[in-house]
Amino acid sequence: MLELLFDPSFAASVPRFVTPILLAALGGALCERAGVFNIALEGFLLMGAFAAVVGSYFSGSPWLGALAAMLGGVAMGLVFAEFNLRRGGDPIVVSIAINILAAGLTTYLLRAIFDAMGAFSDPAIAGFGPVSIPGLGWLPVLGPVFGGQSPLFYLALVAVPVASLFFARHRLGLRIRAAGENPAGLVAGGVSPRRVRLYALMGCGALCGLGGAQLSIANVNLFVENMSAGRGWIAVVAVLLTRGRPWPLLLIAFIFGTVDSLSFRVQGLGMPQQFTDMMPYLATLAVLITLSWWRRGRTANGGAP
Amino acid sequence: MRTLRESAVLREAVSWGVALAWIAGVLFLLMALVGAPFGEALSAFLQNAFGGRRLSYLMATLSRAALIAGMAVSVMLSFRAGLFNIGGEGQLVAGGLVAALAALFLPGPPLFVLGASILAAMVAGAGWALLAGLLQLHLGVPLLVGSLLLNYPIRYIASYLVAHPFRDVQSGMVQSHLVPQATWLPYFPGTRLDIGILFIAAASLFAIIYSHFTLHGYHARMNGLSPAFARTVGLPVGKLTLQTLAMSGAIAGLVGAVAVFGVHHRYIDGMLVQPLYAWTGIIAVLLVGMIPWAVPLSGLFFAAIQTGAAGMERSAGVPKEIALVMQAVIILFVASRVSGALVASSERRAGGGEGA
Amino acid sequence: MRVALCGITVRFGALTAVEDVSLAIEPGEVHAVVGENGAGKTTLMNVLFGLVAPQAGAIRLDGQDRRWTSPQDAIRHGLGMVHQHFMLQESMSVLENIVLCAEPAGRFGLVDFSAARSRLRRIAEQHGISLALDRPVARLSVGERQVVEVLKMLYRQAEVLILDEPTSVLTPQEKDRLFATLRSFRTAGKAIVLITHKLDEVMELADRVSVMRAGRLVWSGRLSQTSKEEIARGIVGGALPPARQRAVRTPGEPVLAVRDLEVAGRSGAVGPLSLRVHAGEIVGIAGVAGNGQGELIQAITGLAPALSGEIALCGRPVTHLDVERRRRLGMSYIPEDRQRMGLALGATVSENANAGRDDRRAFTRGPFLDRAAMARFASGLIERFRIRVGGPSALAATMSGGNKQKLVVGRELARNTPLVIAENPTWGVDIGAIDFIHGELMRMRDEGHAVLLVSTELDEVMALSDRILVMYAGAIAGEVAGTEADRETIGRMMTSRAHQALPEVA
Amino acid sequence: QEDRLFVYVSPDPIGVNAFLQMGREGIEAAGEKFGAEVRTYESRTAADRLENVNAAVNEGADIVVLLGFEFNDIVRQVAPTAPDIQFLIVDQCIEDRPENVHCAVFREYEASYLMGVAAGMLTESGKVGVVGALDIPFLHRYTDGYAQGVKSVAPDAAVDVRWVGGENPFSDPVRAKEQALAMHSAGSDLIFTATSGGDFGVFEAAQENDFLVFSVDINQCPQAPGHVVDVTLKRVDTAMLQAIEAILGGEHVMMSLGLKEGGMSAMALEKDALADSQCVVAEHPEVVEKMRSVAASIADGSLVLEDPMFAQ
Ligand SMILES: Nc1ncnc2c1ncn2[C@@H]1O[C@H](COP(=O)(O)OP(=O)(O)OP(=O)(O)O)[C@@H](O)[C@H]1O
Ligand SMILES: Nc1ncnc2c1ncn2[C@@H]1O[C@H](COP(=O)(O)OP(=O)(O)OP(=O)(O)O)[C@@H](O)[C@H]1O
Ligand SMILES: [Mg+2]
Ligand SMILES: [Mg+2]
Repeated sequence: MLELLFDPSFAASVPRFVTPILLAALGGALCERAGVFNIALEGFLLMGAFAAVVGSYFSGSPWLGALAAMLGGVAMGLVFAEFNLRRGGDPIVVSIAINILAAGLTTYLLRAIFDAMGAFSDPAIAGFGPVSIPGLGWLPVLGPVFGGQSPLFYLALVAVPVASLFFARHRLGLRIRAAGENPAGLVAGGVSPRRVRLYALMGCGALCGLGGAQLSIANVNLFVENMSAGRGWIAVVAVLLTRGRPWPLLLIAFIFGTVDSLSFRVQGLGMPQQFTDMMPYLATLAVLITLSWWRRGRTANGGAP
Repeated sequence: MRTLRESAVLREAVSWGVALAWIAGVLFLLMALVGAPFGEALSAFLQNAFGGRRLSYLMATLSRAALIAGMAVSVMLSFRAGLFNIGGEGQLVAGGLVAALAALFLPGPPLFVLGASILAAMVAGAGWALLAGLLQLHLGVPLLVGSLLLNYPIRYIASYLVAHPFRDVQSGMVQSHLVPQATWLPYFPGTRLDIGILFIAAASLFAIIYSHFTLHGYHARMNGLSPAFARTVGLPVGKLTLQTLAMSGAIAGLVGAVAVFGVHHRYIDGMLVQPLYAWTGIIAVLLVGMIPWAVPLSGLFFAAIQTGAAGMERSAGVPKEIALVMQAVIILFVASRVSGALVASSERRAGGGEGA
Repeated sequence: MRVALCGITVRFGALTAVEDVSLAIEPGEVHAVVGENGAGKTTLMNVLFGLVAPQAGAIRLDGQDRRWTSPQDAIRHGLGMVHQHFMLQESMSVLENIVLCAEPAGRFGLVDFSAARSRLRRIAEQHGISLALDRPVARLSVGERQVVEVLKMLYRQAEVLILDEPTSVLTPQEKDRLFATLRSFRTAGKAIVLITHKLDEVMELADRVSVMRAGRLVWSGRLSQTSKEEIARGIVGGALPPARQRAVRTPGEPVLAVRDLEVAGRSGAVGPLSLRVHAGEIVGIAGVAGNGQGELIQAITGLAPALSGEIALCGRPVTHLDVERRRRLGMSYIPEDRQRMGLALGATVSENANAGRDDRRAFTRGPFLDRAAMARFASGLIERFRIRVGGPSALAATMSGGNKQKLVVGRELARNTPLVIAENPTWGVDIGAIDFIHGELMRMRDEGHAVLLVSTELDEVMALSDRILVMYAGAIAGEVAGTEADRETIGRMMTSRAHQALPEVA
Repeated sequence: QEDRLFVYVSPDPIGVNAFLQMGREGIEAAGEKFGAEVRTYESRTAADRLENVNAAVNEGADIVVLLGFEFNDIVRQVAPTAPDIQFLIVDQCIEDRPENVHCAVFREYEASYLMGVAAGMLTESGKVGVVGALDIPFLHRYTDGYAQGVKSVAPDAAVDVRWVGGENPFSDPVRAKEQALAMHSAGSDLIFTATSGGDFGVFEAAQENDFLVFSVDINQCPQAPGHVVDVTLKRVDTAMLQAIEAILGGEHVMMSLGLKEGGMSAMALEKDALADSQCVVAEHPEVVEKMRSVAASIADGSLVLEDPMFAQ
């Protein structure tokens, strides 16, 4: 039974689940820290997935596909900025409208560009192949997890410490944190919080775009309407849970990815699909409750704040 | 002073005009790209939102509006009290599921079964909302996250229950058996609109009166504006939180029951989730800045957009993808207009108070 | 650098906040700006700093006309401002706060913190300031935060420093340290604008004084050409209120009794503490902010749980009761944070005035509100406490600070409870309002209520209290009778080892 | 202008759903043949379906064609109120049909059974898999039929049944691919996919990891040449045409289409098309032989299969 759960493909599959969620969540973290309540990650991700296919199809290079995906995401970020930052629309309403917009626009463009309905798959779409990391192969668990994944996975892994450093040491990172915490302080320092938030939204778009590229030109090589399939919402949950802190985000993304991947295998043991589908959410709730118990326990014992 | 006010009205009107021009411009561009006739599409939109033979499309809009407005009212109660409960979907599903199962298994005269099932649905919705509240108060899970996460288990539990133990085997779908026909909500004479909308109207009326005129509503609002203030002046914050959530959940449960007894007559997997009633309710509330009387109207607005767009999709010439894009464009422009205008008007009211 | 404001006028809608004000700020001088709440001081300085665009008038730097499009322009030209409300990022360290918006960026835009650190160390040494640069601001006292704001200006090499009510939150020691720093700036040739409500500070530090009233400049000149009384008369625009007479009273029954109370605090537990407040007396708690006063009050009001010990109100144990039940038993509370705890700023005056009333029958009919009765009650408060506001239906957010405070004081005192707890009740409030609030507290005492007053303002504690308790490091360091109180004794109690509570050397 | 109006209401967005696409082709062919204007209404949710059927009635359609099993309640509600309008439900039927309700149903499990037979013969590992979009009764016609077919030729073989699930089960190639990979690494060497938009993902998995798959509805073998063994064929278009013709002829139609009627089939049964189909099964004459003989015994009634949809 255990070998069924932990068959060789299990470890290797985890990064494929983790990557899009992690990239989108890091993007969401930029917004969260900048004080932009962006729950349109689903739409950003979808647009990224679509743009990746377009870029890769016409250029024949997955890297240009990824670049196109980033641009697609940034475009959505600009739309968000226009309606939320400049026109003052409520961020939740704007987010939901953008999710609808992405769903409509991608299927519309699919028809307009490729004359395809609902899905598009073509050998001309160049996908990311696995990157082999020498010297990892012999490791029992880490080998399959960290070897032979798409380059975007490694990019996502590197993005975590980079994001952490960015918030701690980069001038824009500092300003983003200030925009989220006390924007009046930025105004007094002569910096426009709105501009800082615009940058955060653009960065968020770029990262979500890459997450989308992982979906459409790394996990598979095709586009299907609504192919983000709720992963953006999981990223939103992850961002809310961690309040946009990169390292905890990595942890949550891995929990989600592992449990999601595991849930497929548990089906093989005969658990009804409805219950396996529930698993990632219940696991998150459990982590959350444990964390808050642990925190509470620490403060109750008179520990330092 | 008068000229000031008049010019403000003028400014407002002009800015609305500009927003409408934008919407029209973007839509025109989109339609031109696929070669769809703009005027025809517009009239199809309006016709399908409000017209039809014997106003049947208006009835479709109203039927949808009932559910959206119901969810909006439910969300409004939470939001005004400062409780970011986005678990309306879970509460709605809990209500719908329990309503259907109760009606299937309760013995007794139909009216009693109907009443008891609706009550059970409201209790179920309230219970699911309370769960999120208890998670926050006692286990430190923020309401925003907890209520969102709780949407998923109930959705899958409901799906499992009607897929396995309570499935209508004959139908081949994931759905419960039909509830007894005698418990179905009747149609308004001569229409295909069920009287469920009356329940929602009553709930809306209740919510408006509650928000504006009751002590509890006043206290909840104070808590919403500043939880620290509410605690300091000795309002029972924990109790307020749970009571408000329960109320909010009960209304969501009621909406679920109305969907069961009025529209589908059974619980079908996904029937309350896929149409995004809960999310549409949330945006309907935010669009009008949680002003109670405007919330049901906002729900109607969104229902009209959706049925209009669906109708436009049906009419030849406008692909369904465009209909989605149109919805998004309309929401974007209207949202930024309305939220801006409401903030401005509340400021003006405050300024006027000082001058008096 | 010489700064001149010429004919500045600022209007907010129908209200003229600043009207045709001209004044000059000279290098090597401290220029005090005084005036009642809402006189337009902050607005005028916001104009100078580029936060508010004036309807008329000009800013002149060394004789050249300047026009700011944003504070960035003003900062670039050597202006620095410490705002009335802190503009700091609590989650960030002192160093991060100081460099924010003026980051020395190195490769890839990464901030060169070590360069900033060494430069700051030089500046701090030069002016005798010391502060641990890596502590998060959230854990600094208000005094230390003030130092951060000042360092921030210095870091940007400001030549003109504007400080808007910098001392209203400081202890005497912290104030002294700040003033020493300001004197060193003056010597260094910087121009300093100091906004304050405290005339003693003006007399102590200023070289030049400007008095504002209702948006106009009513007097401006050298300090030597005027006197404290004259300035005060200028501020209120007429005669000064007479000095207060204190009636002698013998205290009655104990209303509040606290025994061996322990509360969790920010840095370790507070307590055990014991104290009593009797009917007809004002007990003042003096002490440097952050020595456990806040925690003590939270435990008494029920906002925070007690770890151990007992609290009795009117002879009834209340340790395990919630806020609501304690208030019903006979407790009123004027919190120091009026913006967050005292008022719901988004609600109307009437809604704020009626919150927390226990005579619910008086403004409800069954579950429904009697809006007219609520408005009547609010109007009564407005009249009785002379609150300057449009009416019961105005939003609380539109009131000035002093009027907000009066509304809170009015609401709480109108409850007429045996116990009144007042926490820094005159923070940032002008002299007229201070006098009024002090008068109300005295009246409560004279009518036989027990008053527990917590204040970091030593003068306030001494002026009002029948007994004074001094808190230090979470415990009561001593007690003095009000009549025998003198600054020296109390100061020694609250500062005996107070150097430990003050900022450490970086 | 045409004097007739046919309306086709799909239960879900048509997109890549081959079954629903065939429905549209069928209605268009019928429109051409019988001189009718044709409209297609796509639904997304249960509420949309009701609205669309009502709209079709409103627009005065002559025949409303409803594809899929989702329309039973709606037809039962609406048909009695519109006696002049003919309703054709394809894929499902209701009891006590009113005069104006007609049905055409398919016995998908018969063709799926054939896939199972092929899988049972070809498996080397003794384990085969099937993945459906969502655990709904309708899809058990594919999964259970397949499993029975496997057992009929390889009683000891194990059948791994799994579902895509998730937020978007009918078009999630990423999850579908992942599920196929998981089943493959758990030992299945032949996988039957009925995942709608997810099929592409399963094909990709098959190509990358070199295993064999079966699919549904139309000839999908060219999608992954050398990796698709066979597909079930569902002739919605012809069924629709036949049914509409009968309705217009005044009949009260109740058609059940399986292997016998030619409504269901498999590439292996198509003598003419098999060679060019790019299906792997063409390289295994013994399998084709067996499938044809089983199909024959199903068609002549000597082998009776139960409809898995109504099994509990
Ligand atoms: N943004 C604004 N909108 C409307 N009115 C304003 C605004 N800012 C200031 N005012 C008004 O301008 C007047 C002057 O306010 P200002 O803050 O300058 O007073 P102040 O002298 O600093 O008072 P205090 O001593 O309380 O700080 C007040 O009456 C205030 O109501
Ligand atoms: N929306 C508004 N409409 C009208 N006046 C406003 C509004 N917001 C702020 N003000 C005015 O702006 C002034 C400045 O606000 P602020 O909170 O600094 O008050 P303050 O008088 O300086 O407070 P304090 O006495 O506590 O220092 C207030 O006096 C208030 O009357
Ligand atoms: Mg001020
Ligand atoms: Mg002030």
